[in-house]
Amino acid sequence: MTDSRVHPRTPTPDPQALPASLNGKHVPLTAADETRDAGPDARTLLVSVRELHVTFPHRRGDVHAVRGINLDIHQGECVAIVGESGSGKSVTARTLVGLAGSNAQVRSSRFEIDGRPGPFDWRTLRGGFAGLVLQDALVSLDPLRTIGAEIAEVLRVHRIGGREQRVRALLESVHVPDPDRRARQHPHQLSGGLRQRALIASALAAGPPLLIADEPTTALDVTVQSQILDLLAERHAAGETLLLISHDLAVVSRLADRVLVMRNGHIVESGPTATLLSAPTHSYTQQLLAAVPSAASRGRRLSHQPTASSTTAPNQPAPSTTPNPVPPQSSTTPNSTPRSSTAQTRAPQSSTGVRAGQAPSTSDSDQLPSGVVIEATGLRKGYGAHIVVDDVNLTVRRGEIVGLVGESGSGKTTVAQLLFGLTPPTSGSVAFEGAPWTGLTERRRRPRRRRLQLISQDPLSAFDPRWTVGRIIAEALPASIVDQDTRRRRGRSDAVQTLLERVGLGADLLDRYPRQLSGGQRQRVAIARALAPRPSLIICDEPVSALDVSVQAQVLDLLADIRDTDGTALLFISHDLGVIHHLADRVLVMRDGVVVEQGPVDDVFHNPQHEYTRALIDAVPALEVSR
Amino acid sequence: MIVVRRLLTGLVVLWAAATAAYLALLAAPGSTVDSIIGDGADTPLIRAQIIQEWGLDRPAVVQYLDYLWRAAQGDLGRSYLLQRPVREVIADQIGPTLTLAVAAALLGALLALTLAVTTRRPWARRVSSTFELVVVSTPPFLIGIVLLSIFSFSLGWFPVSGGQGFASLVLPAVTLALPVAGVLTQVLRDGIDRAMDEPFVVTARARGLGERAVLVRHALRHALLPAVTLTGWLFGILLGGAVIIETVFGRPGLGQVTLQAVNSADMPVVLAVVVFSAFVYVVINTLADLSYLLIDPRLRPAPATPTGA
Amino acid sequence: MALALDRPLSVRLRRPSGAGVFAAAGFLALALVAAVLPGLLAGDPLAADPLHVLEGPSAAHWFGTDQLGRDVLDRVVHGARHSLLIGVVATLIAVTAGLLLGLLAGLTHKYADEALSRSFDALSAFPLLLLALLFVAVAGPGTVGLVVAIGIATMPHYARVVRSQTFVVRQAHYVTQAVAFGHSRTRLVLRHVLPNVLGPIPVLAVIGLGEAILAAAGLSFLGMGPQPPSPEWGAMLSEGRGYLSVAWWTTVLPGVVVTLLVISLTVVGRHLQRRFEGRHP
Amino acid sequence: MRRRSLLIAAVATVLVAGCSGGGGTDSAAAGEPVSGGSLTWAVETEPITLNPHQYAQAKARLLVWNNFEALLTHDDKGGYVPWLASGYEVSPDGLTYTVKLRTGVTFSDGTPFDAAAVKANVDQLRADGYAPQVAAVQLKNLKSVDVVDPATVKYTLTSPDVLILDFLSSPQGAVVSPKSLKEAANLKAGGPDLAGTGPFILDRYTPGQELHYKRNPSYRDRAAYLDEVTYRFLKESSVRVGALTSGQVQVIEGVPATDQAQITGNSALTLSKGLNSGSAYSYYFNVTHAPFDDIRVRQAFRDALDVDTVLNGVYRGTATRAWSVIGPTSPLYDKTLEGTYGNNPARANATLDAAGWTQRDADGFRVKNGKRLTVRLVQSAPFVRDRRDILAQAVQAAVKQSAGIDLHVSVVDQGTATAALEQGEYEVFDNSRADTDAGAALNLLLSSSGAINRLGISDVGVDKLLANGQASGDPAARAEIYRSLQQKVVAEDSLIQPLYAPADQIAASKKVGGLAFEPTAGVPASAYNLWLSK
Repeated sequence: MTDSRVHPRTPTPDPQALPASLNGKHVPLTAADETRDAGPDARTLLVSVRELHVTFPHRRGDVHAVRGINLDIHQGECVAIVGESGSGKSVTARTLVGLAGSNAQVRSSRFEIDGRPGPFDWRTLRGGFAGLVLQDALVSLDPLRTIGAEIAEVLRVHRIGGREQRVRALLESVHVPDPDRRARQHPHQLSGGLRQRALIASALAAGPPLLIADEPTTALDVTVQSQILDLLAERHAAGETLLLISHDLAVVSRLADRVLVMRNGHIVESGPTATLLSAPTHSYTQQLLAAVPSAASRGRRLSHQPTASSTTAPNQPAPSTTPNPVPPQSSTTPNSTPRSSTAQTRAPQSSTGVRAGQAPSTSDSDQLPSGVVIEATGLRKGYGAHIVVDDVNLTVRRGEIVGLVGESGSGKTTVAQLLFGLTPPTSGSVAFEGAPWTGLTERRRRPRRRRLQLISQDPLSAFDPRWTVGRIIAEALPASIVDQDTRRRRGRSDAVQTLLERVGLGADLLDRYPRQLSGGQRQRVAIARALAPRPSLIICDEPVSALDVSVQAQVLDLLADIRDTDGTALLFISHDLGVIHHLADRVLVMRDGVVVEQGPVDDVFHNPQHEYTRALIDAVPALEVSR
Repeated sequence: MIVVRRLLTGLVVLWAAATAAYLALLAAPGSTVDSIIGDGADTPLIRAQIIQEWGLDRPAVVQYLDYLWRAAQGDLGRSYLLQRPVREVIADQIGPTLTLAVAAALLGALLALTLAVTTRRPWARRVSSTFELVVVSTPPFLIGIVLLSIFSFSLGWFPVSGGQGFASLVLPAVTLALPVAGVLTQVLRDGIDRAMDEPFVVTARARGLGERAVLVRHALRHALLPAVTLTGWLFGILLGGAVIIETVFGRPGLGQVTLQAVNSADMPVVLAVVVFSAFVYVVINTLADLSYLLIDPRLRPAPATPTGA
Repeated sequence: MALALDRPLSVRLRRPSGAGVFAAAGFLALALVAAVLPGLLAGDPLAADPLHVLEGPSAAHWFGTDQLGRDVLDRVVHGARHSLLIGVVATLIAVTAGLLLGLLAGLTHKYADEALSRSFDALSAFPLLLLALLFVAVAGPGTVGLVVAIGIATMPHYARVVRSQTFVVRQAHYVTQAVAFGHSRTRLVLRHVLPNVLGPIPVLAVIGLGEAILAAAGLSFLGMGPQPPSPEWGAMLSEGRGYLSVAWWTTVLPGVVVTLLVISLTVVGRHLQRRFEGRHP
Repeated sequence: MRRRSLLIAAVATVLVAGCSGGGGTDSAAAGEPVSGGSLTWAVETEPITLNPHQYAQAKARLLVWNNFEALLTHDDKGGYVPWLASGYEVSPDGLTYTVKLRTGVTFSDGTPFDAAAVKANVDQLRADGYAPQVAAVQLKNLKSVDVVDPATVKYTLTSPDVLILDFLSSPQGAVVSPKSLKEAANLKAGGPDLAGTGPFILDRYTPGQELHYKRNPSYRDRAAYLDEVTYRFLKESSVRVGALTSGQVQVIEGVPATDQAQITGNSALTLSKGLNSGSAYSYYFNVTHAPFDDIRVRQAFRDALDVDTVLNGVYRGTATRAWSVIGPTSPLYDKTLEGTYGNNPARANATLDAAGWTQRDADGFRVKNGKRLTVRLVQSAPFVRDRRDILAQAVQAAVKQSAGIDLHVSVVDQGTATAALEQGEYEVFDNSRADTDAGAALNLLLSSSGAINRLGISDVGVDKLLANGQASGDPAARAEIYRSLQQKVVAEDSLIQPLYAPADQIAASKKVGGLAFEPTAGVPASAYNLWLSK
């Protein structure tokens, strides 16, 4: 009768499947949970789940993704589940529509949807009771079909007539202009925002009372994200019940009535949004909040843990080699109080950021009176008639962190490539350490290459997959440091170990392959490698955007430390205004290949001159609770 | 535009194939005269007559250019052995081969689609995978011989002989279709597996779509893309397989002509088969490229970049 | 748009079962022994016995005897050397040529790449069998022509894989990154590009070996292979075909051995492929 | 020497069709001849050409005579009887052949058959580039052809040549409508647009599949029994046999030894066999270089070989052993050669020891001066039939086992084979010829100027015998000449290892009546006399 693949494995209220102690008995787990249940809520309970466990059998031990959580969703509510990757938040959401995966084992003491216990006719519930919105509409909508067909499919499945008009009405309701034309287009022909709107329209098509949005804005630019959040808020205001899944506390704070914080399959804390964000009781929640980079966090450490800048050996937990969804243990420990560690504050940098006399190496730029490490003048890059970068002037001085911010397609990565010398500019020039850099043959640039390093967003692809960590770092060491003998030992030299220690990693990683590292470890190895040749400038292209917020915090702290101790200049490229504001001394705002505004970071962000900058800043979902 | 470009490169490929074949045959041992004489009487007088008749005393370059020039006009010359225009020889034999190839391709594709879609359960998948592995790894002529022995000699269900009637097509077509189906099933299943891991499948399921519908409406179309890339290979299997299948089943066709021509060094026919094969290859690949466009809208030349906010 | 013509070697498949891999590896080992030391497993493949012609499988002759009274099993065992050698040498030719040309196409300038790619296309325009027939027409029937033909016919496949893999590796971030350490182009190619391009080749070659053996059997079947009385498998099948109605074993049993060998190569190849993919992204 | 002159009246129309008598099969089951019906006959070989002038394949002979006729034909004793001729006369000096033609005969395209048509055919045969092999061999001694009157043609020769009669009865001598000689689109390939005078008309040719003949309604004599006959080309013997046993065809030709049991074991089928005319399938030893320049090695090779055992193994008792280069059915065959040589391994080894091949190498082969006793046989793949490749392997195994001789067999393409022969890269040449007159075959094979003299001999005595044989019109005298020749090349000089007499087999449903082999030629006869019982 129903979906044969999922249904039999969801023996929802099956008393035998549960431990005797839990059988038929509701054991509240946390105080917050108790409060919520005690809440005088006459509204209909759409979802009610107790002691939900989801396990994925695996050859090397089962993966216990969700470990006994309780969840109630009332009609008209907006509930958010927040957590880092692998916390089990998505699995929880998908379990509610029977889509945890074909091999998922789901157990619970109560599993009621729309007031009824199972077994469920999932195919009717999906789309009919709950609509699901996933992260990236480019891949969440079938790329081979028109969006009209995708929306109409829901209508057909649920036997709703008048499809053509309904598709148009749905597209209109999510504010897609020219809906008739758009309905005939394919996802790739639409901008990210329109795609996401179409995806939401398809989730809403059969009029489900519940909308589950799993990271609905993560892949979007900040301005578009803001629009989508507005759209969701509008639907919520119109009476739609929302279950919002996100890693981003700021996003959650804009929409949710109630927040559940998940970690390692547990709900560690839950409560009304305002309460939870302003007065988090659980240390993990506190760390999460502290780790968010923003204007407010400027000048202080984000992670509670001191980054071993040069001396102390770090106690990095053993990296998890088991695959997701269980993430590598984050560096937090439950008993440490975040306040005590974040208390270490930094002196705010001057806008020039020069710290004379602290340089570990003598470089040309030391002798330069201006301290200018790299200077780009009138940079312009075009492919045929298509101009990607137009008249960009940029200067980075010694010890300075310059932020380059912009949305996707603004040309910021092209600027990085031009500066790095991967591609020649159409016009304009770059001088590096006072000498010409562009216009040279690669052969002539080669001796100076080491002074300019690059860290990219995806460190995994930046490592030769066949090389060990030790060898990867050793490759970057100058020949003077690594002689033939040590090279033969595949980078076990002291220099390599020292570098690893500086980025807070232990020597036990030397023989690992990049695949065996966690995301944070990889980015640290990338930083260690970039530091190896003692560069005067590191170009960081979105170095933290793929990382969880707590890992991001550690990496940002590490980068700040490097500038402080080595005086290395950083050009920091990011789409995240919070990160830039937290870290950078000066900022350039790019749009469509043009720098629309630049200046000291506080000036630009607090007093934006250009309307685009203003729009950008307005769009950022700030944590709406003051700390 | 794409088609024009494809056709231009296709012409280059065609020319290269023809030239390569010409050079290869030029390098073949034994002279053209030997080939024409065969095992018949052989005297200087006869040789002189043959050389004069076929213009073999001209320099190789002249003969090559003459050949190219005439080939460009559709004149593929005359068969040394069969004494008929090559175009006629090929035209006469193309029907049976085409019938066989098309039947085998359709049957193979149908079988592959059915298997890939229906064998989703672990045990069925296992059975099907074993079947695929076996048919892909077995020499096609062995399949043919076994089928022939069982269904024709022993059971008498199908005629043993020749290229007449539908019944005589069944066994050869099945023989040729089995390896095709084996490979296509693997590719389709792999494509379906990959597609089923994509987020849009989750979205589709979340709409309440049944598993079969997800498979057929969404995943299958994605799985067709890698399958289409196999057309070049498919073409090789079909044309190459035809030589063997036609031999085993005593069917007439291009394969037989090719074999005979190679064996007797009947240069004009060999060259014509090569040129013809290259031509079909170019056409099929152009069609494959077009079908890409049909299947995947992302590859269509974009009239507009992403629009809207 | 690239013309993707890769043969199905590149299909990723489910992991074969452990027992299957074990059996396949065992069979390959046996075939290897047969190829290296056939005398260990079988008697004289050429010993004709006119008094015991076309006798069915028995305790004395497990696979029966052929039209000259030779033991079919002895011939099958001795045939392993011919067939494996043909397959291995042909695959070596294909891999070596494909590797060099693919790297050349992947590393040189646009025009050279275009020329090379078109020549791969032109080669692909010949179905393997047709190309092989052409080569046999040139070199004459026999092992050499067969090997060269199969080698050249399968070369474009490897060349394309290597070329596209070279492109991927060339543009990989880690190569870009390595530029930053001031290493020379040669060093980049040798240290980063080449090893990463080479990676999947041995596995492809193992599976390709099966294909080469099949192709060789097909050509021998058409009378283009090693000459009698060589106990080559395809030739045995071809000879046995004339006696199919009275002595199926002379055809079917050697055919089954060919099939088992190709299956074993495929299973082991896929197993290695899985292992390889498991180790690297 | 007095020449006989013959003038034979045209009688016995059934005989004249050239298809009666000799080697008749058991048609009793089919009853009396009945008219009508259509017959399907599976043949092994698709003719390369359907033009009789270009005829080169013995297997095509049964097709040629359906729609074409020659001036003369053979009787079953090797003599000649008129067909399209009404008689012929030879001048005493043997240089002029005057042939009287039948009157009232027309080609199927309506053109009348007369002396001019005959001359037009000979002129065509001698045209440049049309049929060089016929012009150079069969018409070698022809000086001119003259039309005496519409019903009389005179052939004038440059030297006496009785083989001209063989030409006049051969497919190359078939008379084609002069109109189609001028108008046919692909004259050399032949086909439906070539008109003849035969009892059938070729009306459809589907290359690779079949030939379809319909009855010639205006045939001058008794019309053929069958309405139509289809020859389907089935190359594989197993497929042919399968087609016959499953009733898809009524007649097949070419039944290999291993499949014959299937036919004989089936009560609805008959099997008959006819020995071909011409030369026997033999190995010719190349005497131009070592080791076969030494007669002892040639003798040893023959002594090392037990032909009977080898033939038995390969052909399972169905082959007829040959003892001479001439086939046993020929009137020129020398029966006294039988049992005079061969199968004496002890003597073979002794002879080889005496010839200096005393050592053996690791593989058991004889060696002399560090050189292995290797003799190479090169077979051209397209022309291998009757499992001669298997036979070669059997011989190979036999001479290795009994005398340590290394017979190296290679089956190659035509070009390679011809090149090997041209360059003398062979020691053994295998051949059989299906000429109706064995003398014609021997001219090619043994004469010092012979086109396929692969022995490499240039023997005045042999040449003289051949010339006399060709010039002699008296059958008894001819037989004596060729007896001497066979004694010389087979017995005295051991130049040849005869193996078997090529044969044709017909298997058919018992409903088919009138199956027969052509007299003298020994190949299946045309469809003229066939009928299908109802």
